[in-house]
Amino acid sequence: MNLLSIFVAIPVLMLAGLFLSRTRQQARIISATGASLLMVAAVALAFLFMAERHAGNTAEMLFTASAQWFPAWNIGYSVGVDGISVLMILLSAFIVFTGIFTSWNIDPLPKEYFMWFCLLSVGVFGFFISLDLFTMFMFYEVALIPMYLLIGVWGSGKKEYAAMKLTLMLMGGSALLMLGILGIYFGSGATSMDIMDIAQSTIPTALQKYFFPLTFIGFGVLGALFPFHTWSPDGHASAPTAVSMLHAGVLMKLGGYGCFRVAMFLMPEAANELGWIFLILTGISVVYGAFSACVQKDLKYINAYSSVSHCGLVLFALLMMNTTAMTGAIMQMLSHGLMTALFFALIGMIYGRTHTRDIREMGGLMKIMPFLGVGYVIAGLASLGLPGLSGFVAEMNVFVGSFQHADTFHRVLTLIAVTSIVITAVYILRVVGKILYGPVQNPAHLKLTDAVWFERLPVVVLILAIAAIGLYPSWIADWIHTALEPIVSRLTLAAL
Amino acid sequence: MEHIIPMEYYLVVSSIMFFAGIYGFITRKNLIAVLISVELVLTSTDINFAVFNRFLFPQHLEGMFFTLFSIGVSAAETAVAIAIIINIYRNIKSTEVRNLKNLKD
Amino acid sequence: MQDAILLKFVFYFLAAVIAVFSVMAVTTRRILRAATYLLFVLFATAGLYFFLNYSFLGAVQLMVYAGGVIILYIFSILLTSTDKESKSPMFSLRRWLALLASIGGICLVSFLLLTNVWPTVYEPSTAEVPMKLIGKTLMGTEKGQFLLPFEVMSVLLLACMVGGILIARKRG
Amino acid sequence: MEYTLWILILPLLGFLSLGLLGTRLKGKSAGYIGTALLGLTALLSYFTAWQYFSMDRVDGIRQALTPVNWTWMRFTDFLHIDLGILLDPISVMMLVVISTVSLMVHIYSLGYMDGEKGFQRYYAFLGLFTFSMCGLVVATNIFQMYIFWELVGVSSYLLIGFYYTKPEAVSASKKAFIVTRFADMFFLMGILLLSYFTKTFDFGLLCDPANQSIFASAAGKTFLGGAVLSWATALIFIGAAGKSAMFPLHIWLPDAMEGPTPVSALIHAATMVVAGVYLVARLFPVYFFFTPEVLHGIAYVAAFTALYAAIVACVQTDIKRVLAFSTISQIGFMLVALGVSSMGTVDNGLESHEGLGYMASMFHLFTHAMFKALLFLGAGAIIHTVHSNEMSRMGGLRKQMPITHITFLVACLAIAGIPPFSGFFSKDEILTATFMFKPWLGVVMTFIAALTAFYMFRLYYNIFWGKPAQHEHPLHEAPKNMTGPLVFLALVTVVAGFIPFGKFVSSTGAAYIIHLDMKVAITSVVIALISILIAWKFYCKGTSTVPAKMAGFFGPLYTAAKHRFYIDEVYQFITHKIIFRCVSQPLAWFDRHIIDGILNGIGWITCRGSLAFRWMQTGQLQSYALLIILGALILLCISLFC
Repeated sequence: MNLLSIFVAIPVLMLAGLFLSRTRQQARIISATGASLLMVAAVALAFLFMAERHAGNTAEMLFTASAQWFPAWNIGYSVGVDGISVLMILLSAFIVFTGIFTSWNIDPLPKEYFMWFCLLSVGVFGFFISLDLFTMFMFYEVALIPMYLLIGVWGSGKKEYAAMKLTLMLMGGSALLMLGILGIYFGSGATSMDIMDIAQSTIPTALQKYFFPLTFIGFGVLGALFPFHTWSPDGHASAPTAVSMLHAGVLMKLGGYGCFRVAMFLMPEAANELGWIFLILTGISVVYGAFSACVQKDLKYINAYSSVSHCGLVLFALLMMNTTAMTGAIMQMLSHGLMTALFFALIGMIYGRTHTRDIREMGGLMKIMPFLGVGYVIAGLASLGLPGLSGFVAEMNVFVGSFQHADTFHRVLTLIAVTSIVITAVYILRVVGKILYGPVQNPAHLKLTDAVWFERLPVVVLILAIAAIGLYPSWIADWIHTALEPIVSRLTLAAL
Repeated sequence: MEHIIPMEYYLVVSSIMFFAGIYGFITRKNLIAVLISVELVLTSTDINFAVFNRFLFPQHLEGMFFTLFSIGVSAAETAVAIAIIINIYRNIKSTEVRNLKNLKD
Repeated sequence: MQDAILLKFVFYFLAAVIAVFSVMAVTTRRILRAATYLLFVLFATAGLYFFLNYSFLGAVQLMVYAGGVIILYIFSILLTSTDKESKSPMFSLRRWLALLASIGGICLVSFLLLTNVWPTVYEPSTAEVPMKLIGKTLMGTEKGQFLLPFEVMSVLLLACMVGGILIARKRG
Repeated sequence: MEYTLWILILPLLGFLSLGLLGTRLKGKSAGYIGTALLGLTALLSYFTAWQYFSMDRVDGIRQALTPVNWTWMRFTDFLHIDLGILLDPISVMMLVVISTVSLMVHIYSLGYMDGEKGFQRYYAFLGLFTFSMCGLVVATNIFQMYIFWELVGVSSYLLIGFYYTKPEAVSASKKAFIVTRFADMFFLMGILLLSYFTKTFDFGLLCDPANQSIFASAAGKTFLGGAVLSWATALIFIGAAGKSAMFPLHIWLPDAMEGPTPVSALIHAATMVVAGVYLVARLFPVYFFFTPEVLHGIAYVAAFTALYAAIVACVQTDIKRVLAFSTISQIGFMLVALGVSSMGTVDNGLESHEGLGYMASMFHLFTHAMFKALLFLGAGAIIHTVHSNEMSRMGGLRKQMPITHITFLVACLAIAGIPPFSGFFSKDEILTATFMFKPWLGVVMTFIAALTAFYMFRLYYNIFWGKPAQHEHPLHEAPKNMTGPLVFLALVTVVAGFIPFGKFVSSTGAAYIIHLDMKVAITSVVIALISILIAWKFYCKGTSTVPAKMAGFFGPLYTAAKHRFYIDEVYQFITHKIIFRCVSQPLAWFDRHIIDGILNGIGWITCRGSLAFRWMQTGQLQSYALLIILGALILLCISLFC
C-alpha cells in the first residue's frame, strides 16, 4: 500500500473500530489510539519526506501512486505530496489529535460522535494527499457533510440553523467548484483528472476566465472569502469544541489549499488577470473581519470573525503571487490552524465550566483557572502576531512579500491589510482584559477548577507547535519555498 | 402466408385500450377502479408485444414471453395492491384516493 | 375466402368488445360493473391472442386474468363494500384534461401507426408456436431462452405472496 | 566577542525557568534566581563595554562589531531577518544602562514586591523584558529591532497589567499595548517601504555613509505628494514616537504607572521608552542624509511634547504621574537634540561640533536613565510606606525616610540641571545644540528646563517638606535591599556628569570633546535656581496660598493641564465613539443583517418559491400521471411537427 494511503486507512479503521465499540471508554481509547497513530504517521511522513529531499529527490510530488477507478472519465485515485501537503497533513494530524482529547467527555452518543469525527478526518486527509481533481473533490465533500450532523446534533445554541446554513453555503461553494473542475477537465482536453497532468496542458485563457472565478469562489467559500463568510460565525459558535477546532483549524485550510493548488496552479493566466478582484475582496475580509470581531460579545463569535480576518490574509497573500507572500500564506494557514484550534479548545473548556460564552458575564478567570488563562493569553499573543510565536512569522512573510509587488495598487492594499495587526490587538486584548483579568464577575465562578490532564494535553501540544513554528520558521519555509517554485513560476510565466 | 388483418389494426385497438386505461387512472376516485385502469394499460401493452412479435419477428419468441412475464407481474402486482387496499380500507374505512393524505405534509 | 371474411368478422368483433368495454370499464360508476367489463376486455384480449395463433398465451391470459385476477378484484370489491364511487363534478378540469389527453393520445398514436412504414418481413408466419418449443425456451439457459427471468418471476410471486399476507393480515 | 550572546540568554533563561517552574518556587527563591542571573548579565555587559571601548579605533573612528549574526528567516534573496548582535558605541552604552537599571530594579524588587502574589511571575516578566530590551539594542537589522520592539511591548503589557485584578491596571495595560501597537504598525509600514527601495534590512548597509547607492532606486519617487523615503522615515519615526511617548501618542505612559513602581522605573523611565530615541539615533545617518526635513520635524514634535508634558507635570498630584510626564518631557529633550543635530565631520580623529546634538542626546539618555530610575525607585519607597500615590497623603517625610530623601534630592537636582550633577551636563549640551540650530527653539527648551526644575521641586517639597499628613501606621525607611539601589544610583548620578561621554559615543564614532558653553550653562542654571526658589516659596511650608491663587488666575489653563489637555478624552472619543460605534458596530451590523440577510433572503425566497410551486405537488399520483401524459404528448407533438 502506498505510504500516503495510510492517512485514509487509519481513520477508516478507526471508523470500523468505533462501529464495533460498545462503551464510551472503548470509543475513547480507539479514537485516541487512532489519532496518535495518525500523529506518528504524520511525523514519520515529515521525516521520510525530509530524507527523500535530502537524498536529492527533486520531483515535484513525492510518494506518488495512481490507480484509475472510473476510467470513463479518467478519474483516478492518484496521490502525492509536496512540502505544503506534508505540512498540511501534519497540521491536520495535530488538530485531530488534540480534537479527540478535547472531546473526551462528549455527550450524548460518544460513539457516533467519534465516528463522524473520523469520517471528517478521512475527508481532510484524503483531500490533502489527492492529486486527482475528482478524488479531491470527493474527499472535500466527505469532509463537509459530517459537519452538518456534528453541529446539528452535538452543537449548542441555534445549532439547527447554523448547521443548515453552514452546509448549504459550503454546498453552494461545492456546486461552483464542481463546475470549475469540469471546466478545467474539459478545458484541458478531457484526457486526465490528474492535476499534474492537467498542468502539462494549457487551458485556453478565454475558458479560464470563466472557470477561475468559479473555482476560486468555490474554494473561497470555505476559506471565508468576503462576502461568503457568514457561515463561519454561526457555524463556529454553534459547533461543539472539537468540531470548531477541526473546522477552523483544518477545514478552512482546505479552501486556501484548493485555491492555489487547483485554481491558481491550473489557471495562472486568469489568476493574473482577475486576481485584483479577489485581492480587493480578501483585503476587505482582512480588515472587515477584524473590525467585526471588535464588538462581538460571544467568545466564539470573536474567534470566528478573527478567523475570517486571518483566513482572508491567507487568500490575500496567495493572490500576491510571489514566493514570499505565498510562503507567508501557507505559514498563516498553519499558524492560524494551530492557534485557532487552541482558541476554540480553550473556549470550549472555559464554556464547559462557566456555561456561558458571553464575555460580559465573565471576569477574573485568570485567578480561578490559571492554566487556561495563560493558554488563552498565549493564543491571543500568537493571534496578534507576537514574535516567537507562529503568527508573527506568517504575517511578516505575507506583508514583506506582498509589499515586494511591483504594482503600487498591491502595495497600497498591503498597507491596508497591515492595519489589521492593530485591530487584532484591540479585540484580543479586549477579550483577555474582560474575561481573564479584572475582578471576578460571578461569585459562582470561584468554585470552578482548572484544567485536567486530558485538557492540558491538547493545549500544551498546540502551544508547543505554535512556538516551534514561531521560533524556527526556516525549516518549514524551505519546504514551502521548494513546493511553491512550480506554482510561482507558472504564475510568473502567465503574467508575461 | 399472409395475415388477414393488418398489424396497424391491432395496434389501434390496443391504443384505444391504453388510453382508456390512462383516462381511468387519472379520473377514477376509487382505488380499485384505478387498479382496474392499470390492468387495462398493462394488457394493452401485452397485446402490443404479442402483435409485434407475430408480425415483425415471427422467428423469435421474445415478445410472447414478455407478454407471459408481464401477465405474471401484473398478477403479482394486483395481489399486492389489493392486499394494500384491503389494509387501507381496514384502517380508514374507505378506498377513495382523496382520503389518502396521511403521508402528505 | 369465406374463411377470411369470418376471421375478419371475428377480429372486428373482438376489437369492438375491447374498445367498448374498456371505455365502459373506466366510465361506469359502479365498480363491480367495471370489474365485469374488465373481465370482458380480458376475454377479448385472450381472443386476440388465439387469433394470432398464440394459443398458449391466450390460455394463460384466460387462466391468470379471468380465473385469478378478476376473482381477486371481485372479492376485494365485496370485502371493501365500496361498490359505488362517490359522486364528483362530472366536468372537472381534470376530467376534461384527461379526456383531452386520452383522445389526443389515441389520435396521435393512430396517426403514427397508420402513417408509419413498417419494416418488411420476409417470411411472415401465422403458425402456432409448438408447446415443446415454449417449454424449452422457458427452461433453457442459452441465448434467447428464459430460465433466469422465469426464476426471477417465481421469486417475485413468492415475495408477493408473502407480502400480500403480511400486509393484509390482521394486526393483533 | 561571542560571549555577548549570554547577555541575551541569561535573562531569557530566567524568564523560562521562572515561568515554567511557576509557583513551585517557594518564598523569595524566584527573586534570588532572577537577580543572580541579572547580576551575571550586568557583569557581562560591563565587561563587554570595557572590552569594546578599550579596542583600538580605526582612523580615529570606533568600529561596529557583529560577533553573532544568524539568518533566522529568509524572505527573498536579499531580504532576510537576521538575528545577531551588533556592538557599536550606542548599543554597548545601552547594554550598560539596561543591565544596570535592571539589576537595581531586581534587587529593589526583592524588598518592594516581598510577599506579593505572583512574585515568580513578576521576576519572570522582568527577565523577559530585560532579554527583549537587550535584543532590541543589539539588533543588527531593522527587522530584528522590530521583533524585539514587539517583545518589549508585550513584556511592558504584562508588567503594567501585573495587578490584573485591578480594572485600572488592566485597562492601562491594554491602552499601552494598543497605542504602541498602533505606532508599531506605522513602524512596520516604514520598514516595508524602506526595504522595498533599499532591498536590505541591515543597519550596517543602511547607515554606511559610503554605501548610499542603495537609496538610489527611491530617488524621485513620490507617494501622495511626499518623497517615498520621507514617508518611510516618517513612518518609522511614528513607531519610535509610540514607544517613546511623543505627542500625541504619549497617552499610554501616564496610565502605565498602574504597574508596580519598580517596573515603571525600569520600563517606563529608563529603558523601553527611550527605545524610540535609540531607533532614531540608530538610523540617524538615514535621517540626516536623505530626509533632513523629517529629522527637523522630529525636533519640533519632540519640543512640543516636552513643553506639553512639562506643563501638565506642573499640576499633577499623583507623584508617579508627575514623574511620567517628566519622563515624556525628558525624552522630548533627547529627541530634540537628535532632531537638531547634524552629522559631525571627522578631523584629525576628532569630531567637529556639528555632531553635538547626537552626542548630547545619547548622553542625556544615559544620565536620565540613571536619575529617573532613581526618582521612580525613590517614589516606590515612599509609596511602599505611605500606601498612596497622592501628594496630599505625603509631606514631611524627610525625617522618617532620610536615605530616600537624600537620594531623591540628588535626582531632583540632576534633572533640574544643577551642577555638578549629571543632568546638568547632558541637558546643557542639548540646550547648546538647540541654540546652534534655531535660537528660538533654544529659548523654548530653556523655558522647559525651568519648568522641569519647578515641577520637580514642587514634587520634592510636597513629599519631604510641607505639612505631614495623618497616617494610621508609623512610617518607616525602606529596607536595605531597597535603599541599596537608591544609594548606588544616586552615586552614579553624582559622578556620571564627569564621564567624558563624547569620547565613547558620537555621531561618527570619532571622539568628541565636550565643551561647556558658559553662556548657555550659566543662564540655564540661574533659571533653574529661580524655579527651585519659586517652588520652595510655594510648597516648602505647605501653607502658601499662592499655588491656589495661581490656579485660580490661570483658570481654564490650569483645569486643562490638570486633565492633560483632554487628549485622553479625545482618544476615548475617537476609539469608542468613532471606531467602535461608527465603524465596528455598523460593520458587525452590516454583517449580521445585510450580508447574512441576503443569504437568509435567498433561503427565504427559495422557501417561498417552493411554496408557490407546491400546489403542483398534490401528492396525488393521478395528477402526476395526468401531467406526465400531457407532457409526453406535447413533447411528442413538438418532436413530430416542429
